[in-house]
Amino acid sequence: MLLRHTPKEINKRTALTINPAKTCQPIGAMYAALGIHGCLPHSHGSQGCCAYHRSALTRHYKEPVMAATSSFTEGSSVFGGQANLLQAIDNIFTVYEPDIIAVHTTCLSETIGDDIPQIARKAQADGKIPEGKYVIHVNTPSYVGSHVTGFANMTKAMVDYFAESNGGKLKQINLIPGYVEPSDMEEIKRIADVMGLRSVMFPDTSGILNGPQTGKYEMFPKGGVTVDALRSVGDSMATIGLGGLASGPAVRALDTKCGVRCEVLDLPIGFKATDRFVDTMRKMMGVNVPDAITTDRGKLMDIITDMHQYFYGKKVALTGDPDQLIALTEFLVSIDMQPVHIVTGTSSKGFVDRIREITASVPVPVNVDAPGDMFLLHQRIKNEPVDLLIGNTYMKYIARDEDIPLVRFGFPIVDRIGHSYFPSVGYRGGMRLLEKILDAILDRQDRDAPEESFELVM
Amino acid sequence: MLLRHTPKEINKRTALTINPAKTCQPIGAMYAALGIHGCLPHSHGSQGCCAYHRSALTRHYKEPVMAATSSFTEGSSVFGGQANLLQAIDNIFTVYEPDIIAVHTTCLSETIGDDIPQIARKAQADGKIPEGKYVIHVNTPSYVGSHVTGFANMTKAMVDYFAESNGGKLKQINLIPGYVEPSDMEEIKRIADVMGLRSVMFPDTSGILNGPQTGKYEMFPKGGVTVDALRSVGDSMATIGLGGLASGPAVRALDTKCGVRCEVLDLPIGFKATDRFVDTMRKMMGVNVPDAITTDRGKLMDIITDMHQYFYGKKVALTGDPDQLIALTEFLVSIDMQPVHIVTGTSSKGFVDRIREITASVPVPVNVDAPGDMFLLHQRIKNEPVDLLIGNTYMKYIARDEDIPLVRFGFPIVDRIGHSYFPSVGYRGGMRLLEKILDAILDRQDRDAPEESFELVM
Amino acid sequence: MKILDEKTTAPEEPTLDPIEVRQELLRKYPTKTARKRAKQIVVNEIPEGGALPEIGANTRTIPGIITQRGCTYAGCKGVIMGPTRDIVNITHGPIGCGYYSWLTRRNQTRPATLDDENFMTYCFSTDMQEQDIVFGGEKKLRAAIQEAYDLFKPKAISIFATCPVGLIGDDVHAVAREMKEKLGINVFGFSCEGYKGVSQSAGHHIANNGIFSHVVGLNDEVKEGKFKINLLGEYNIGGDAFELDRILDECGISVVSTFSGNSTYDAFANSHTADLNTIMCHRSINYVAEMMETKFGIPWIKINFIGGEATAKSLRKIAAYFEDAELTARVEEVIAKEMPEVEKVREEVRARCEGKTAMLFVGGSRAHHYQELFREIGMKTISAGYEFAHRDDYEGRNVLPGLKVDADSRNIEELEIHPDPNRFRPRKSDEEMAALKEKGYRFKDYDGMMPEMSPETLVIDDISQYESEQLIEMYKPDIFCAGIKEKFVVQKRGIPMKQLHSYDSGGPYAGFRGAINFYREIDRLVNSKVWGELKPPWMENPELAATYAWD
Amino acid sequence: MKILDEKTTAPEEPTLDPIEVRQELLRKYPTKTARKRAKQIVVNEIPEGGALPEIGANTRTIPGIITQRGCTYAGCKGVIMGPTRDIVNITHGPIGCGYYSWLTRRNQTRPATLDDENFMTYCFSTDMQEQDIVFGGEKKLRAAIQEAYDLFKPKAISIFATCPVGLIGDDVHAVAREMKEKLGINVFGFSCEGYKGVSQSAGHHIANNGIFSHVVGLNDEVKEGKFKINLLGEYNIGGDAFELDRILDECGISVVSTFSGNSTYDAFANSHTADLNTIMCHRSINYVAEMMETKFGIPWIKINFIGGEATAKSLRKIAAYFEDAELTARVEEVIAKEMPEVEKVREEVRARCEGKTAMLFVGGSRAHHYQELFREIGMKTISAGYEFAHRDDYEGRNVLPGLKVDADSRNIEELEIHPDPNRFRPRKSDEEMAALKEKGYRFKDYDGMMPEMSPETLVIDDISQYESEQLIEMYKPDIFCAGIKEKFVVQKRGIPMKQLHSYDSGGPYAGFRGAINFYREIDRLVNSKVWGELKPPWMENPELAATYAWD
Repeated sequence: MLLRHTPKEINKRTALTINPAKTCQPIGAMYAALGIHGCLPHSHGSQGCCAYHRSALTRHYKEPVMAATSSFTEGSSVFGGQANLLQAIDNIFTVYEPDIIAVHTTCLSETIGDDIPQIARKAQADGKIPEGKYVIHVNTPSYVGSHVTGFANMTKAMVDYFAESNGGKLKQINLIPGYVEPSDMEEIKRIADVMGLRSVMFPDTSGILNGPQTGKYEMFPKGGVTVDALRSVGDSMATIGLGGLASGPAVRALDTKCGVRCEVLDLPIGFKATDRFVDTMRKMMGVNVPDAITTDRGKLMDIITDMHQYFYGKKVALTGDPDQLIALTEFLVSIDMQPVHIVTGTSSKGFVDRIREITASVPVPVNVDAPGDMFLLHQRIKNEPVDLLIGNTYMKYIARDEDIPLVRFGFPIVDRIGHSYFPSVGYRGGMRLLEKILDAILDRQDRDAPEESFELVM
Repeated sequence: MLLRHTPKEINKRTALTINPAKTCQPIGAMYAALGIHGCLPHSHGSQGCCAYHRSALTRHYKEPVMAATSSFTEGSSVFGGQANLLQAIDNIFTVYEPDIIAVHTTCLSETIGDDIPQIARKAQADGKIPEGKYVIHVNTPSYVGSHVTGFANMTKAMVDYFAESNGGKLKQINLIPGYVEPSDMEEIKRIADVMGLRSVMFPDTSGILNGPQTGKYEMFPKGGVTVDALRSVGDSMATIGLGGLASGPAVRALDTKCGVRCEVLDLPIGFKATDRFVDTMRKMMGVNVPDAITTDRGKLMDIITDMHQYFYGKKVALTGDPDQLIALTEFLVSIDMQPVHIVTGTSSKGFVDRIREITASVPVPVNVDAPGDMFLLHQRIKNEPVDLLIGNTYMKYIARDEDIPLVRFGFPIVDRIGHSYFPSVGYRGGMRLLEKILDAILDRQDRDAPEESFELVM
Repeated sequence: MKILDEKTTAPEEPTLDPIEVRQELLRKYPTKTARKRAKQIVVNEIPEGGALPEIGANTRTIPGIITQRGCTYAGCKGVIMGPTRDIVNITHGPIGCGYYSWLTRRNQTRPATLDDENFMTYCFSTDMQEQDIVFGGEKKLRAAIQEAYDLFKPKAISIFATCPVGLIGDDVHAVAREMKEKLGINVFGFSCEGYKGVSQSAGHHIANNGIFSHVVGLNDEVKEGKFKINLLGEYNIGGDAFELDRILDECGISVVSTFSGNSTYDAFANSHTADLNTIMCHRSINYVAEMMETKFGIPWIKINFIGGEATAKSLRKIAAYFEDAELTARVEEVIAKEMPEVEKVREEVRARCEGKTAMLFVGGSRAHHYQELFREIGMKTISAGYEFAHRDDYEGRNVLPGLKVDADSRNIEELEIHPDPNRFRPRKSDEEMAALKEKGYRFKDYDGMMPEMSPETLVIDDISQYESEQLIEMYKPDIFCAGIKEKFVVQKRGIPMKQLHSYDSGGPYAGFRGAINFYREIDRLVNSKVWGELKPPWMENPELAATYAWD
Repeated sequence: MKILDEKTTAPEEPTLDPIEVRQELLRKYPTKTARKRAKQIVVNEIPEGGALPEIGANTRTIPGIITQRGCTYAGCKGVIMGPTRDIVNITHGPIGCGYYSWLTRRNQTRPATLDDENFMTYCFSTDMQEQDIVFGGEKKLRAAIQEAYDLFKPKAISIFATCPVGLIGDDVHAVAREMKEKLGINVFGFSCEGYKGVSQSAGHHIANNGIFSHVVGLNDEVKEGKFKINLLGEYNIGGDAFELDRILDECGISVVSTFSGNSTYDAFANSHTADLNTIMCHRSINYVAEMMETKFGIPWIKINFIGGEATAKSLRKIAAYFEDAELTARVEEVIAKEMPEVEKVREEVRARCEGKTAMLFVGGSRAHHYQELFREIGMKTISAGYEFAHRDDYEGRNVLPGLKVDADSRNIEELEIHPDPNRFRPRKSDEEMAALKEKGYRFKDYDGMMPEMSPETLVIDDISQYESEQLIEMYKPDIFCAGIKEKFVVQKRGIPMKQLHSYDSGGPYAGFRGAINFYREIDRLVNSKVWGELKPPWMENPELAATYAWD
């Protein structure tokens, strides 16, 4: 057994986290910052943070992940990191020539209390920030919230730093995709595009963290939202933020700052959430939904009705971030599966109530642990076994010990490919998710079936 | 053991086929005919043929498959099926109101020697064929060739019946997709479209055999090539036929009949064959390849270089149709896998030589059996085990007995979904194939790894 | 799963006038076709004592109307030989016929050990090529049989003739005799060319005749067991026969052979040693029972294990035949043990299904038997029909004498059977038989579908694609039962569809546990929320939020 | 796989002038940065007898230049405790630090039985929240240790301090002492805050000091075995240590403990009973050997099991130390048994790799050791450097005396070690030692990377992202070796990249079988056709077939 010390009996823990279902703010901020065109994320703290975040993102995307660090020494942690950051800004603009440096803090610099805007102003004054280039920042203390919080904060910073309203209304919609894969962002943009809408998406990591292999390396590839686009969001007709936790702050900030009409929706995972996304775009922008989208939806519904017997009543344990879990749980319930153990390491207001509401129709008890960890999830599974696991790569240890099939979803996925190329959002993403779920369930049935009931047709 | 009587020792068989790797012509003709808009395929023979073909296609696509039959009785097989076909034509046009009836023969009517054109003329004369409607036909004796032959013949019939040249050149390209999935046809059209080309695809089963679930049933859905489009192919600038066996005859017929410049290429499975397809379109039509396509290619190459260590040297046994096997084998070799057993039930000129040429660089012996059957393939595997199986659902019996992972590909796939929605052609299809191959290989590694080498990062 | 939603509130009884519906179904047909179909579409009536309306059945399919029927080959290979694991079944013909009948019928089989033979996962064909058609295929057939023998050394090999075989004059029976001689194993052929008869039914007949002539009675060994029966017309789809074996075994009743599910050559050969033939699917096999009674003196009765009550009833009927107190007691014990769970689930499910409607168009007896299961959970069958049945399957066995044999039936051989000089042994004396009948015990008899259906319901034989679509549009049933070819057409209309041929890879549905499985399955199908989600919101309310529209 | 293609023809030696290349690498930097980096970029020279050029190493990383270095916490938790399975390692800090060091280092471990402890698959953290930062986290740490104890009853618990811990003044050592007292098991802490030192190296030091102070010597039991050694600086990445155990075992040499791969608490506690310390990675651990010699009298030698020849050489060196004829003979047998296969594969691969070029920028000794393997298959290392090494790792141990201790090093505690009053036992007399040295036997000594590299090659310490990209552009090496952060940048340039931290989930690469694995792996990487396919045909020849163009 790989997790041989995990007991079935559950004793409440108040101090010790075991096998976390979250990580810290800065990595989320770094991921979001990579979604700005020509941006180099900068970690203001010990160099280890930056190394860890780059490694974690690299393993998940199998792509280059560039970011710089202030490389704090013992000295800087005593006297403050201003000198380090000033030197870093100089080096970065001189050597790597990004358009923007997006600084996020760490537990170290937060504990010291470094004032990033003041340091940035100093750099500006010292002429270390070239004409037309920017240093933006966000505070991401690692001891508050989680990677999702960091992502949300950096996304909000994009609004705080760049959004401006020049009165005029642009015929475009702002799409804040939430903490999803580059492939998901691509798909969300595609849907808006098919609906005939011009959209500004931020952050947008597509084309950056799922780039092609061409034999040529570009440190700042084509993708990402441009500064000009970010400037324009204040004049957009509407804003849709996907995922309350990851996109809510930016949406609200933009509303407050520029009064852009806005809606915060669930991540468009599954047909119901995608329906709401598409229909909201339709209503906000006054357009019709083209057949292409209705057809994609129909294909998803086709899989659901054709294969319903394999979904029906199957028990699932899932872990991920609140925004993902809300949409995913709704999707599973909508196809008559039974999500019975739901764990996230990120606590967020209203999450548990929302899950309770979504799972009200589930005829078996549903455990929701927020915050919880994978150790607890494993214990829950030992007490109430499931047919399927959905979660990140760390779940594979539970999957093997308990001999339960695993569908990989969320962050990080470091032992399979596909997530950065194929979406799980929208109707097409739903089709992909169902295919993965069916493969897992049917492979297991094929493996365990007695010979006389080994099925040719399923 | 499910195939407990299959011995390792191989004795040549000359008369008995066991577990065939092909089926008969008419089903291919029926599938192709479904790729014409508003067409009802008609099987001229015993009603069992039609029932079998509809069932087989339905299980594979999980979609309605409509076709009529002449329901031969003992009498008709003695006196000929003219009366049956005449009555059928009358009933079909009266009750189901298709635009076209596409008649294909069977071993029965071929053995009798019914003359379909003559019967159709009679129907015409009797006024049983409404104004502006058509009865086309193709001879598909079940005892010649295979389902691929039937598909090729029906495709050629579309040219024979409809193609005409009116001198003028239309700025469009004819794409004859070969025996592939609706999803593949969609993807081939998409690629041409992204390249800015107007294309006529025939047959085109997309939208017909991968239709949406909308709660409304249409017997003749939107998809399929229209008669008007078929009429225009004679004036197209160029024709590309994919898969020599399935598309060659139609391509040559069109060239002969209307002198349309043409190329017959391999199915665009894998980056090399897709490169040839894209580059040929580029050259024939004098257009540039947009970045979007170059990027898709780069993503495929990215998966190949990132995950190369898992492909390298892995032995594969595959079965399918010649056109598929040629492209698939080239793809596997191009990523350093080792296709060591290749079986098709369909014999075709030059197939073996082509495979030999493609596998020349494979450092281990390669068995090519054409025609062969799955019984022989299984025996080959017992003699030289492999790491992976690629083939249709019937392969699952070998997979379970020999405990080898299976990637489902080809026809029929009746125990999983996805093939009719997600393509395996083009760069995107290549990405999907590689994802499936990797899932199969890595799942197996995860299953068999000793605990100390159970990997988090792969 | 949601316990109640808009769909589960009992729908008002269809107020449609069946006479008009029938007219509507026929309206669009060409006259000749309409005249023919009119005979096969009947509005059910249950006249006091009088005769049921006559229905046209087992007549030719009309070319072009899109039937769901299969051919004689399918019926022959599928029904008897298909489910029998230890015979090598070689299809003599082009590759297709063998290919399509390969593993697609879901007859489960369970060899006792790994060394027991099981050829059901294999497809054997002579894959006839053009030269075989031109110069004859007997040579290739001979070679194929030899190759099969060399590879597998089976105890028996059977050959199935496909369409061209008859036309080119290959004599499969001659080849069979020759090879039987040569190899010293049982080899026999079937002239089941696809064009014979009007449906699978002809194939069943040919298969049954063949097995009766070539196998039944070859092994006189009398096996252990006080109460020995044969199960006829049980094909072990989804493991039905396993459930019945379990129940009968608990009752102390031994099954000598099952025609044919989980069946073996030896069991067929030995089947004449049973003391009672019980018939599940009367359509496919009642004449085998007839022949066995004539030749060996085994009485037969109709039973039905589809439905909890029906299962109990059938067990009692078998017990009653043997007139053994101990057996009767044992049977009651078993019923008492099994029924509570059946009823528990039935009540639970009934609460959600009561009042919903079903349509069944399938097979030759299933469309009849399965109405029982729907009835048990409070669902009404508003229309039904068979794919390949005969009039007696609709109206009851009493119409048999009146049936006229048409050209198509005439060319299906009827065996001339006489009592076996040595082995004919009446299981009961005429007195005993009389006494039982006296008590109302029904031998060799069965009712059809119609008497058990409500008046005003539509009974339709060999329903066409067109007719079923019209019916669905007009009645909007809560569930539709048929086969794979209909499945997705029905579902595309937003109506859940249940296959009663393959069970959609579900089952077993026979016996007590089968009933429980079926209740739950129907519950899943008719009460799932997904069927209410097919329409996207922008089609539910297409109006645009004007305030947001472009200024 | 294709045996020969355009890439395998030996490339002409890079004609670049390394002096110019060095200038180019520095050109773009701001003056201050250039001055600092200039010290760390050296053109290698091998002066006759004279001193090697001095390289700047173990100095501060320059903010903003994009280093690949990690922090002290990473070095401390990763190097010693990480690979030790039976200690519960609790990270005291916000969740990230513990999360990122969870299962990512690929140290393999193999408990003897299912009942043996293995905590390596677990991540333990106090997940500090804002209030802990504000009010102090000792209370939570105490509670966490208690909960860990209650759940697992481990033999030892260690605590790792992260950045904020030091700043807010949590005293992990005090808490450790307190809980050790309370729980009666060994509990100890590490002040390995990420900001300490200049790289992982500081963390290694802190970890080694801790393990030496808290564990080494706790168990005096002398285990079986005639020739007992410790393996220092072997972390069992990809199973390296398993391969070494296999070989040493065959030679009859017992490994008392490995610092630290597949390691256990008890082995550490017992390690002072070995008679020889053999050092693989001098960087991470040479001072432990020093301390053990001083305290217990165990001599130490540098060995290297990376490479077939190197492995043979190291085995002989160990045998020579014990001066035992039988052992020497056994070692020769083993070498004779293993080398043929190694040479066979080496020759086969060499035929395809001869003349190709490599760059290595990784770790503190790997970039040195692995050059041996490339040399064995005829590949040339044209540039190399370490991520966290010190000058002696480049220039050789003889430079140690000259090293000046800077501020960053000074704040890493140096232990004051004295001979253990009871347990100090010189393994060899001064005479014996002298005699061995006489014969040229080298104790406590090692060469650096530079003496073994060709002149004119570039040696670069803590290479920056920018520098490595320039190097690749200019030299176009056939393979580049580094870590995960560099992997895809390099590969996007069409150059195959091999990770020497994680082995890309490959390995083992140590010992005889490891060498074979590595030869084949490099063969796969540098000879695969796929790297030649990155450019689509329309970019190879973009001209259009005019004849086809629109008319």
